[in-house]
Amino acid sequence: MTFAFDLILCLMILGTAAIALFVRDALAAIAFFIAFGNLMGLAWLGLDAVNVALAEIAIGAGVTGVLLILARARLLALGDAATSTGSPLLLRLGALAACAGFVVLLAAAVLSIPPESGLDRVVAPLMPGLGIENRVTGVLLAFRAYDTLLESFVLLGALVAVWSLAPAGAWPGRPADPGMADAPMRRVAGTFGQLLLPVALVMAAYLVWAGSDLPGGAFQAGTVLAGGLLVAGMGGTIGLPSSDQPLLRAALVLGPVVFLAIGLAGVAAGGLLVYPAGLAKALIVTIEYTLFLSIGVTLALLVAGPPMPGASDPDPEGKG
Amino acid sequence: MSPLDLLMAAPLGFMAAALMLGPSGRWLILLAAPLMAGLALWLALLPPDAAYLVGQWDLPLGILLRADGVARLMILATALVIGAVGLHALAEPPEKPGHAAQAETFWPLVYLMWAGANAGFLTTDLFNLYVTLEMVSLAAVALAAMGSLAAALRYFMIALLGSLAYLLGVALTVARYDTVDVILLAQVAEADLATLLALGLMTAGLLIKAALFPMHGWLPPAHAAAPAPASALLSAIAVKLGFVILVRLWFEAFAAVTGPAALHVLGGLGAAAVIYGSIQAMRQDRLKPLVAYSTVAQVGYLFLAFPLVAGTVEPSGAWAGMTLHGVAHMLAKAAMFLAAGLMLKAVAGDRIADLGGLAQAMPLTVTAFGLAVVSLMGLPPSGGFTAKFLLLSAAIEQGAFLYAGVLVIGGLLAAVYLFRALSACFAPLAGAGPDTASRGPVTGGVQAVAPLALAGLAIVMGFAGTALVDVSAIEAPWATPTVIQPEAAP
Amino acid sequence: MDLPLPVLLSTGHLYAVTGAALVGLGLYAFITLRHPLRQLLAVNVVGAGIFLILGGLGRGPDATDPFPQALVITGIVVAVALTAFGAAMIVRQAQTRAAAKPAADDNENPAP
Amino acid sequence: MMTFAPLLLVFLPLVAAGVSFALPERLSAWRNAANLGVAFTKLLVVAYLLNATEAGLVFEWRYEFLPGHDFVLRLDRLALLFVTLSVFLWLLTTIYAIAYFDRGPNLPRFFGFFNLCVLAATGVAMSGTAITFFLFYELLTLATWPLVAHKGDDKSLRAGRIYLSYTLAGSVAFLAGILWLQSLVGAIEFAAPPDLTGIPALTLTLIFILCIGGLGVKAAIFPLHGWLPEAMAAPAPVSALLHAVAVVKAGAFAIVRMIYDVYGIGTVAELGLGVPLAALASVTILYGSVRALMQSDLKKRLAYSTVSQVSYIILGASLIGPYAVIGGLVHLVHQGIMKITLFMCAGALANRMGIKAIADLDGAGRLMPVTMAAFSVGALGMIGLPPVAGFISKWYLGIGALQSDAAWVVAVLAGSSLLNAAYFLPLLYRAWLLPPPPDRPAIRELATTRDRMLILPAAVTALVALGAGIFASLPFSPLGWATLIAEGGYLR
Amino acid sequence: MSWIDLAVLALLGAGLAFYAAGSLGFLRFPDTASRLHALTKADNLGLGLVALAAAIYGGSLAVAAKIALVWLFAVIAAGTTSQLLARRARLDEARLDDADSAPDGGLR
Repeated sequence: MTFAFDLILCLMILGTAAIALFVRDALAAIAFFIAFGNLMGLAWLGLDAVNVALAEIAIGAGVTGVLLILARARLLALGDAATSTGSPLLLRLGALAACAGFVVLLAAAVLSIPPESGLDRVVAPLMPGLGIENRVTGVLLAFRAYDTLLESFVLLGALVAVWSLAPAGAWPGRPADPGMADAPMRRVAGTFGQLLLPVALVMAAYLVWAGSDLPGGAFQAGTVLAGGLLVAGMGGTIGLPSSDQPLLRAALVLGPVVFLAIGLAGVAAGGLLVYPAGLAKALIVTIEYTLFLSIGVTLALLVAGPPMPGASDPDPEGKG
Repeated sequence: MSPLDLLMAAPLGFMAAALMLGPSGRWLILLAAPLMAGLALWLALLPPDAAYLVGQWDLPLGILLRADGVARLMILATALVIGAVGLHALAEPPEKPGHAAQAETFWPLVYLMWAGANAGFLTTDLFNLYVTLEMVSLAAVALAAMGSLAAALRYFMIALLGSLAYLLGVALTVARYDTVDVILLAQVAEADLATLLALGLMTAGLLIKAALFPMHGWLPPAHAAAPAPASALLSAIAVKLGFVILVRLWFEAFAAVTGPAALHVLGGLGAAAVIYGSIQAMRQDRLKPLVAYSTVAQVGYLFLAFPLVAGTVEPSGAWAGMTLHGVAHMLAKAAMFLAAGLMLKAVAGDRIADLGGLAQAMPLTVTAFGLAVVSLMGLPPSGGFTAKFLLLSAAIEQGAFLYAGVLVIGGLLAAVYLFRALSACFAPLAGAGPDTASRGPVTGGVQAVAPLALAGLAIVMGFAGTALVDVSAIEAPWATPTVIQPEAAP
Repeated sequence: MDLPLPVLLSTGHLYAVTGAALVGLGLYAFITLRHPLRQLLAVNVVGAGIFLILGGLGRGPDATDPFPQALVITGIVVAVALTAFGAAMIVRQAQTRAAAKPAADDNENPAP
Repeated sequence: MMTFAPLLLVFLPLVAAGVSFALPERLSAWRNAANLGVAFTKLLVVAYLLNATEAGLVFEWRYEFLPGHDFVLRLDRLALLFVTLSVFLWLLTTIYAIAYFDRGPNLPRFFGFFNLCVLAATGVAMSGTAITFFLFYELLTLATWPLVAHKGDDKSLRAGRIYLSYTLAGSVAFLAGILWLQSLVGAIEFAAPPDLTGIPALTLTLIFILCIGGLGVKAAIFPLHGWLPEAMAAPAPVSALLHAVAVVKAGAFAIVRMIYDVYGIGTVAELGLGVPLAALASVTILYGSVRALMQSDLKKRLAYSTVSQVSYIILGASLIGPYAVIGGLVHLVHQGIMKITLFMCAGALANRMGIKAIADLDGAGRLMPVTMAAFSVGALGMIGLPPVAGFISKWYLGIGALQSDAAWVVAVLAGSSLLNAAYFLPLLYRAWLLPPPPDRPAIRELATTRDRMLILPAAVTALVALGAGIFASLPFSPLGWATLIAEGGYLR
Repeated sequence: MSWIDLAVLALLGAGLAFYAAGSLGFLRFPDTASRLHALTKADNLGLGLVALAAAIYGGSLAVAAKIALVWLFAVIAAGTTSQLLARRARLDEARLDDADSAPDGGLR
């Protein structure tokens, strides 16, 4: 892509960001934030970072967007419109000066660093040993697998943290139903959900598989799964699970635990997270599949929020 | 197997297990506490050059885990603190109904914090530190939210800002040096704009996490409002990881870049924190805010030590003083929060004036509180004394009389506010006439054991000074070069 | 497109500087906005800016460094986890406050 | 036994402290037995050590508690002097305290901390390095705080607060002083005085002021004495212990150590620090006496008397002459014995007859003749009348002053003796010569075991005070021992 | 410039034109229903044309199949959301008629 395209894209990113931040109405702000996230995805494409582009659009724009919309709706139901209220002029001026100065400093620092893909040269020769092609996956699940392992537990921990907010008497229970209140709307969304959920599963599975060699991976795939689950949940295709369902808990911890177990099993081969020669790809794919499932369920429940009192299952067929 | 990985893996395993077991997951602490203490002890006794690369991937790409003196001491103290706090929480009588969610989720969060803290103390990788920092912060905010949602939200927002500042610094470092490993950075770091900005950003972010004055604003409300076990963990563990990362940055990765002026800024902030925190603590009428402000003051000492460590040719004394202060504060402050929790529960109030008669009613708990007071004030024999003694020696040796003065005055101010709380326990029961016996023993002694053990350990530290100083010097950045000397990026 | 700009500013730098501007923009919003949900949004913009700096400065002549890419993916996941927790806290706080208020019109939805 | 005995001496009280803390109130008999047993055992150990030390042996035990800083317990003659005094008086005070409290509240706590105080005082005496000294000195501060605040009423808590503020401030000044000195000369061992040559006189003077200022708080040197009268809120056994032996003496003892074992008399003389210190001590002596005269409360009067008397020790140490040193050291013992007598008597009077103010003393001698007799011996000794021990101290101090060409000190001594007489003789007059108020019921002084335990310790100390004066020339008398110390080291 | 390029260009141009028309309608039409009318019809057609262009440009059947799938799901998603939006708009109007209460979050 040409430089002009990049430049316009960057300006649009800044524009959407500014609107998302400063527009009065919260819904508009979130809408522009989602647009901003999608443009960010394009920017990552512009940087030839397709893995990140997928993650940014799916997680940064998609999941975060849904999250914010849901939060805004729940606030609105309580009479809080989450409009941006102005702060004192003096504060704004001071902040403006400080932030402008900071940006100049930061930009100067950024410009003083020549862009280069220094570590690509380190990564490339190591890839054949792993048997996979996607270097980002290689970094995520081999060279820096330790980060990823801890991160999978951060995600799990975030869900536990969200659950810890459950109000008195709601535990163990289901999150507030994110579904449509209006029955016909619910039917429409439900039909879509029924259609989308299997497709999302297939697509997510493909993304994981492709992630070894092509852009994709557990996180992107998990997001797709979460999206499918959420849409299905909104339409009532599936009921939201109670937080104490053993099956649910198992699904949540499966990925991180398998990852941890494989990591520890590596000790037999020489140390934490060491993959025995030849087994690397198999192990990575195993980790990715279990992780993707857990991430999908975790993200969906993160969006749904803590268990709430009286959140009964409108469609008691249980969760798939 | 090595304790370096098990110390991270075991708590994560317990976290998953606690989630699977649901309400009965609380019993896991009976297994976890001794196991983790054993692992931490094993780590402390490893040969000095204990370190390895995760997955055998070499630097600059891979992640190095290293058991240096700071990590050994911090992890041991963490194991003791979380173990004791966990057992204390296990003995907690069933909470008010309706708090079942908190009672159950408390445990996975504690294990997450445990894993994050251990992993963070061990790693030398700045990005890996970011992830562990988030593990600890996430758990910390969630634990704080069990007390006051508003305070936790404030904590959350400011901690998020801190995380981002740190992350931005890491981003600049990656871009500039193509590595985020502390040991490699120590070899290549130069004092250019990007590096200085990166260091400044990371420092600012971590100072928020470590709650150094004037970035401490979130701490007192959050720590004071949380339930006692949560407060104990917040004050003991959560602020320490930020401090340890700062040590890694300032004395190792960017030791060549940092100038004395910058170190004195940190030292000055530390000194200001000591004075400010103490004065604020003196002004509190309620017990838990007093203890929380004492944390603000005590964190100050950690940073007051920075210029002292840098100021000598042979910094083992100041270095040990800094490290041991962190450890002693962990033990004593956790003990103090647990004891304070028991005391406040017994009197069903939260003011210092409510504490009258407790010295008779719950002597063990008050003793624990008193021992914690001794260590926090830096009176001998205690870990707090050993640390402050080393720092004061270093300050006087260097002629840093300002810091020496702050160390001395800080101890006196601590005496003023801590003894105020302690002597309130000796006062007769407020408004209840001469019959002090009416306030019978309130809780079973079981729960008092945890603060008593922790405070006792803080005291015992005072007798093991030489051994602790030796441990703190293991693989210290100023000592002989580290054993692992990976090649720099091609 | 034969503007001299690419000479002055490589693609990587362009995105990195955009990231820097996003950081500043988000920071300003974080300071001046009062509502926690909007602050959360601002934090996400700052995060995106940081990621863009990482990506932009990892942009080589023919490829983008996979190392910062992996860091960014990790960062995005951490960010969404924290955002979810933050949003849940904000909603719970509003609910607690609403419950604490003397509720006159509990079941009615308030006017916009 | 050689290295074991000093350790035993220091750490035996831990046993009694542990037992006291652990046993519930209903097992108080066991607690009392443990306390008395330990105190008695210590006395035996001291007797053994006295014998061995007199033969010239020096015990030492060291442990590196921080790199470069040794924890050293060392038993030289000066240490043994203080140890003997404290161990002996502690046994009596324990007996007295058991009777005094009988069945009060919080006794496990009291006896626990009481024993910790013994431990700290013994440790103070036996410290071989400045740091070790500081450790025990602080422990003493801490362990006495719960004793001062024991009653838990507002007055006691206030007294505890004031006590802590003064002593902690003093401690840190002292700590800063010795750390400063250590940064210049390395670890300070009392057995081997550091080489101070080459250090600027100003620095040395500043350090001296820091150290003496810090220690002077506990020694209650004017104007740092403010905590002592306040601490009268404590129960009588505590007052006896704090004012006769533990705290004030620890301060005075440390000042002696500073002058003789750290700086050395040569350096102190060279820097010209002796005379100002002697002048300050003189001011304190007179000030304390005048204030004592103004008190109407018996214990307060005794407290100000202590302020005055402790400075005799410092006066003796700062005069830097053989006789003055002997006078100061022997007064360390004599004043302890006499003052504890007075406090125990005051406590007994308050305990049995509710006498607290001086005006209530009328006729006390008729009702409690043994108590008042002991009190009289103590009071006369304080004034310095022969043959009570106090005379010996003042005699040696006077000669020492003349030796050191400080004749003005003799005037101070004389003036102080006059003031002492002025505030003690009226008490004796009231007690012996005035009739008791008609509404005061007659009591039998030594009716029960408890009464005997309350009153006889004071009688014993009074007899000892008398004996120390009469038999001053025997080798194991305080004077003999002080002479031995002075000859052994301080008059090189 | 080959025929294929020309075809791609033409399809792209036509698609963008439809998009532009749809956006114009979205901005100019008075109420929700007519705005949706403009958006869905014009944009779906625009998307189809652009997708077709992309498929031809991609040059392989596999790519074309993928793009077709993308198009299909986009159309289904657009259809569903328009349905929901329209229903929602009607509900809101009904409530406004009641003049009692205001739009409540369709998402609770």
